[in-house]
Amino acid sequence: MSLARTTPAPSIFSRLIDTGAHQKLLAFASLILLLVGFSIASPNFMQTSNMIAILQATSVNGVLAVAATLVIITGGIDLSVGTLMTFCAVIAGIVLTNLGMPLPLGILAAVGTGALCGLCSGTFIAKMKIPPFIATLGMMLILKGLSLVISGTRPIYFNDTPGFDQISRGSLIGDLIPALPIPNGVLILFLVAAAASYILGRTVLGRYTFALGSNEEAVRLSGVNTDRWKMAVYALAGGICGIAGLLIASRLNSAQPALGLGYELEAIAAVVIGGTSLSGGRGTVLGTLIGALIMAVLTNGLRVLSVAQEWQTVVTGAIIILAVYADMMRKKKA
Amino acid sequence: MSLARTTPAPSIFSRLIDTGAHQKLLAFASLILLLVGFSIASPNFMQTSNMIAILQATSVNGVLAVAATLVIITGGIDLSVGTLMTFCAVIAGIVLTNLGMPLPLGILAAVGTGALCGLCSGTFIAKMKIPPFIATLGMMLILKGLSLVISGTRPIYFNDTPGFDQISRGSLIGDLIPALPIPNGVLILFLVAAAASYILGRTVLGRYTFALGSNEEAVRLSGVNTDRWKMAVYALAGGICGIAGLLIASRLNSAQPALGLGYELEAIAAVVIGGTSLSGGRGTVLGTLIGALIMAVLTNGLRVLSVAQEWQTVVTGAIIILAVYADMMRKKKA
Amino acid sequence: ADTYVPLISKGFQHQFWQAVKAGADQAAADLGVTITFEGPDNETMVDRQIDMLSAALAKKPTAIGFAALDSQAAIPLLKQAKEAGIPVIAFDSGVDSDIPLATASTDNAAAAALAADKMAELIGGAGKVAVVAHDQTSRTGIDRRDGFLNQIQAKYPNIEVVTVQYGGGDHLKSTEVTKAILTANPDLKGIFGTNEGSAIGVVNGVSEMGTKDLVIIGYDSGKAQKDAIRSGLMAGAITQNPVGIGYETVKAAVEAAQGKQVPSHIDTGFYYYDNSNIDDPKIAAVLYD
Amino acid sequence: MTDLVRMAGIEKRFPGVHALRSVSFDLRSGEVHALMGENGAGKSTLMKILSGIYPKDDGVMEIHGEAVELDGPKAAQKLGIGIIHQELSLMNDLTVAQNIFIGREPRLRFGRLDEAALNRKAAEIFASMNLHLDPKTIVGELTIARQQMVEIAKALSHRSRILIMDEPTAALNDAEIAELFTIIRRLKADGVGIIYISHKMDELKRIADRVTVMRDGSYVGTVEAADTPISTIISMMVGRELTNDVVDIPDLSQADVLLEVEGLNRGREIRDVSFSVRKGEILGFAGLMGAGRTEVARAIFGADPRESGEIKVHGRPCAIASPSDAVKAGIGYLSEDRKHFGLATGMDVRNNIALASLDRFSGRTGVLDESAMRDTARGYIEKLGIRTPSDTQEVRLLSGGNQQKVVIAKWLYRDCDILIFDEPTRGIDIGAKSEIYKLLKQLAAEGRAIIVISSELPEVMRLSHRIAVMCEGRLTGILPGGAETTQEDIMHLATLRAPVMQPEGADA
Ligand SMILES: Nc1ncnc2c1ncn2[C@@H]1O[C@H](COP(=O)(O)OP(=O)(O)OP(=O)(O)O)[C@@H](O)[C@H]1O
Ligand SMILES: Nc1ncnc2c1ncn2[C@@H]1O[C@H](COP(=O)(O)OP(=O)(O)OP(=O)(O)O)[C@@H](O)[C@H]1O
Ligand SMILES: [Mg+2]
Ligand SMILES: [Mg+2]
Repeated sequence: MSLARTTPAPSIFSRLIDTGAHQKLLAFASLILLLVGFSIASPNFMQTSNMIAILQATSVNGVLAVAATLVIITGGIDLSVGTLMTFCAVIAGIVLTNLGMPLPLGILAAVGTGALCGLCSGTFIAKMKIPPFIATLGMMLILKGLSLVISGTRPIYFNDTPGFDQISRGSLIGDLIPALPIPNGVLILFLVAAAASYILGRTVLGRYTFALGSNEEAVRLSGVNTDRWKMAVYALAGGICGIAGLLIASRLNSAQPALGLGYELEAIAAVVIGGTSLSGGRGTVLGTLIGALIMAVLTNGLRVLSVAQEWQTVVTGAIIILAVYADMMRKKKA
Repeated sequence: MSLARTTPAPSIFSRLIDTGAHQKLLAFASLILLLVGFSIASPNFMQTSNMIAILQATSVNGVLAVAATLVIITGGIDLSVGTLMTFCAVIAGIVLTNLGMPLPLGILAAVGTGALCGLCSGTFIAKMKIPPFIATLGMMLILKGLSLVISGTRPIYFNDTPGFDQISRGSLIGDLIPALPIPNGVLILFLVAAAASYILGRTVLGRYTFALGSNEEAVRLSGVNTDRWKMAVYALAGGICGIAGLLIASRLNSAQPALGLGYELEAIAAVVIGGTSLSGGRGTVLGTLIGALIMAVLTNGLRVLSVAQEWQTVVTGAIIILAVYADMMRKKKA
Repeated sequence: ADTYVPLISKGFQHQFWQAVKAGADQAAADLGVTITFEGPDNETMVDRQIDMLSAALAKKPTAIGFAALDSQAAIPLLKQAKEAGIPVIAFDSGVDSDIPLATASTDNAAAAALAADKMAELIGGAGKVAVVAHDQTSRTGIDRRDGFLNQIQAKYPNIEVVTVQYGGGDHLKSTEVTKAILTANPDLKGIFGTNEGSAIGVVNGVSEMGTKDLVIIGYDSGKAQKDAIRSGLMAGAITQNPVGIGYETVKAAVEAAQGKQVPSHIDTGFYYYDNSNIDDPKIAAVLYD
Repeated sequence: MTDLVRMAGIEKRFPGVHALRSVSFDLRSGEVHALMGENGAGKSTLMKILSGIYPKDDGVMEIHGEAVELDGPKAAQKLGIGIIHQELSLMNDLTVAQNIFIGREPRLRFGRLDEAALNRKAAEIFASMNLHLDPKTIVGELTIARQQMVEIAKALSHRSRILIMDEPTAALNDAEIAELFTIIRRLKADGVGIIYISHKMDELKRIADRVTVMRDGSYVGTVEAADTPISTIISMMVGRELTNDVVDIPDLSQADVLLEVEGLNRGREIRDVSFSVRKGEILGFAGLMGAGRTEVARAIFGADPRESGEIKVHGRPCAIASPSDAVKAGIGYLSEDRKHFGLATGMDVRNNIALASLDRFSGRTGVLDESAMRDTARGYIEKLGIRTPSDTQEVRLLSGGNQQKVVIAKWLYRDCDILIFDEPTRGIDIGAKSEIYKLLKQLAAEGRAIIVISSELPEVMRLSHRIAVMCEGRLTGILPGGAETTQEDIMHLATLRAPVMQPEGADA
């Protein structure tokens, strides 16, 4: 008992937010390092417009990565985030353009479809005991095909829905503070991240998300209906993918049914670069955001430097390894 | 847990060979089911030439899946199998076509390069403690870029190396038994699988592969140099990817430097469909072979039935989930 | 038995390939034959295309239409088709072999050279331009990129192509690529996007960055690209005749199967279109939404 | 007798914990040196330093008279130091033989394994231990007790000169313990030095030559086992005397029956088990290893499916298909395997205590009341004396006994009407044990029904109002608690293999 007061002990919540930030300071440092490096290498890099371009480029992948974070903390994996995003975008297109419904209904449809599909994956995993990799791989293929089927393999344009492109491209902040023309897409990313962080840190659902990843059997034997909570996590992640679908559709002012494959690996990479362990039980949304930013800065910077495409790939691979290595070194020291 | 006790416990070895075959009987059954189903649905499906086309289509993915199996049994993952395959093919192209060396040297170069790159990934993972997902994701990108760099983004053709295309396309068996024109590529797949199975079941390396995936810390505490063995497994897997590189290069009579992305997911899918757990410690090469065959039969069968391409994707996703579900049900009963 | 012609294409989901499919479907309806249309997810998957070709052969077709990702890789299967007496018609790009009886395609290099000429004309023969290409290794990607670059180099010494970057034909990636190019080159005069996805990405990137007075030349059509041309965001674009390619391929395949003589090369042509001629019936006929 | 080990001035700090403060210890050849102390005293940490798993922060260490610095487990192994870890560290997917010889597999040429020799050698070791175990069994399919035997076999196979046993008997029953002691005596005769850690005081007299006591990471003293009374050792450990109360059995004939189990069946593990527990009653479950007590508990709790049988709570039939149904019906189950089934080891103490009761800390919005959770956790840390730097320490960093206390706290807080405790005092020190006994009695006095499964007969006899005995999946009898039942009565029923015996007086 006397020991109890020797160290100030962070709670789960403060671990997520305060010390989370504290802990990530060095992952953050490698982000800063990249930013500084590119600024020196190219005078064009560090402009407001380019910084906003980078944030904008983070928005879709960032939202997907937040969804993936939730699932990965439970010890699962979600390969369907990319095609689910597309599927939700297509659904929004059908509802808004083909059926001519009002905008809020389209938004609801996209997010609802996402949650429903997530619930499906969750059911496969929790009830049918299919390994998450397979269940979400199957969903990835099913959704990819269905997007093509219901759209008739054609993009659906949102020209008849005025304001739809403002979801991602408009700037509420810019309207208030003209010097800070941060697009709504980025705002939405931060809102989604904050909400996810809150859910993870403060709610029962969040606590079970961590507990499931830590020791599912122990949670079950504590009398918790683990199946239900797991399904809830996948549904929540699916709903977030629905938001990503709205973001990408709004940016392209169209639902492109063939898009989305390959986005899952990028999202998972952002999560893991952000320090979340693939074996579950630990992770932070803030880390994921930084991970997604590292990827976006890297891609943008190399392009601004006009590095040849093939070398861009090589350098990206090497820097991802180095960034995570630096993080490992730091953790070892701490 | 409690259910497990009722079954007689097979040894690792018998698990791989005897009961392995026994256990897989039902995964095998869903393969048979697919074959029968397609045969009834289309008279064109069950032709010798189509069966051989299926086997041929399995060969490259099968060899990659065998490599992935080894890594997955250690509890790791290898996302670089596809681009490593391509990289090895390109190296073979450089050695044989650009440098004009004799065939055996080209083969050696491809397999050696694969093993070396695998060793690199292994070193990142074992020595630098980088999570396998990130280390091999980084390698995937690095190798993808390097393939383009060293090939000058152009395919390298093997027209000057007579006999190169025979590696995969020729048929030693067919020369002996004309009624059975099984291409060498398929023969090589089976040889690789047999060798991997032998290594897993009968050698020290195989023992540590399972042990690492089961409880790495316990192995380390037993005084085993776990780092070294882990690196060896990744190197072996890399060498096998080199063989896959030779197979695909021979099949296409060229090294296509842009190929390879996306192959990793298919390989991992075959492994998981084959019953190997992504959390490590258990798995069989035989299962992986059946997994790869299920995927190939499915793809081919749907094409032969002229199912619309978007529906092919949907059906593939659904059947993958169902096949694994059937396997789960069976295991539960047993 | 029924006349059955499978078409193995280079892609499936892109609107260009869907337009080819539409043309093929039209021909099939006109001629009373059955077709199927398949292609791999992206243009790097050479071996997957080979698998598709062998599945198509298993169906004992009357004739085959084939757009080779790599012309050499498919030769053994094409030989197999020849031995089985199945005529092969190449489309989109040729096959280095004498097996295909006819090739229905666009001269991509010449089309891209036309884009270069238009670009030069619109920026006044001098200044910096960039290329957002869809692929670094595929035949169409290489031909369009090099057709453009070679023409600029040969004829317009005062124009500098500052960078060629690749967005994989993905709308979103091409958008980000464009924005990075604009950041690095504030004084850019024009961008050439080498396929529909790239061209739309360029338009998106330019409008998101708010850049004015930039000459954008696109490739292929599609609703978004047509809208951009009408609104003046895009100066103009090259269009091929994908519907024609699909139609001619099926037609040639059917004729070849009936033992008729088919022309060895069917050039389906290409056009430059802009705000002035976009509604011209001749142009409108080759555009797709 | 020569000194095999001499450790002096050993220091070890973990973040927030000063685990060892200038500890001394020595071991002679041919002796059994018991290391005693409360949970978290630092016993396991000291032994991990001796076996090269943790580096020491300060101090000197001599092995065979020479000063050494160990840089890993391999170095310790080379010096002839073997260890049986407190927490099982086996590879569950490998066979028993493969586990025992990991790193030392008999090999043929070219790295091939000699599986036949491997199994033969394992079988020889089992024979020398009088253990009936197929070397080809997969370890994950064994019960903890058997896994513990495998750990022992593994340590023996090293033929170490210095053998550390960290709570080897925590999961063993009396017969197995006797077997282990025979082995220890044989090793002693060969001049092996054995360090023996246990919380079972009775074992001291039976096996130990000397006893070293630690408290709060400090060295307290070393005494001769033969001429030191147990009470002295206990007071050295806990710093006070403990009173030993006897069970007094309340008259419960008028009390309501809380739990009724009728005709419970599953395969060969559970065969027609029926019994009932009344409000305020403590029902003990005795039996040999593998008798099926854990299986019965898990089946009642819905953790495993059952083939037939009815469970009535408060006299009403209750459809229990999952643990969450059971908890809703007011049944709690503390598992015997805390690591796999009891704890989310990556989470902190606070959350593990709250794990079964998060609904009580959240309103309808699902937002958690973190400060209430903290207060609850701190309350139990105080009440059970859980040794932890704070309530936000990750549970995996606690000592084994303190982890067990965390699981107990979880179920105490959940406050079920019916509580099933499976080996509740496994790995718990003598002081805390009597605290837990007091708690169980108090829970019963408050009107709950308690089932205690224990492999320690003295524990069963000291706690139970009635004692149910199982053998091979059958309930072979229910004996009254108190002085009238002897160990022999229980052992008779526990080995009663004939199926003719009907469980008597399920309602007695
Ligand atoms: N890796 C670690 N990190 C932080 N603290 C630790 C670590 N290992 C042990 N401790 C702490 O060191 C103290 C001593 O632990 P140790 O495991 O040696 O106790 P013990 O005497 O073996 O107790 P028990 O009888 O419960 O097994 C405990 O307070 C424990 O919480
Ligand atoms: N190694 C084993 N292999 C197969 N079956 C076993 C094994 N060990 C135990 N069993 C079976 O499991 C059943 C019950 O075991 P259980 O663990 O429930 O017993 P228990 O009385 O709780 O003993 P313990 O003291 O070990 O916890 C018995 O039917 C027994 O035959
Ligand atoms: Mg201990
Ligand atoms: Mg038990």
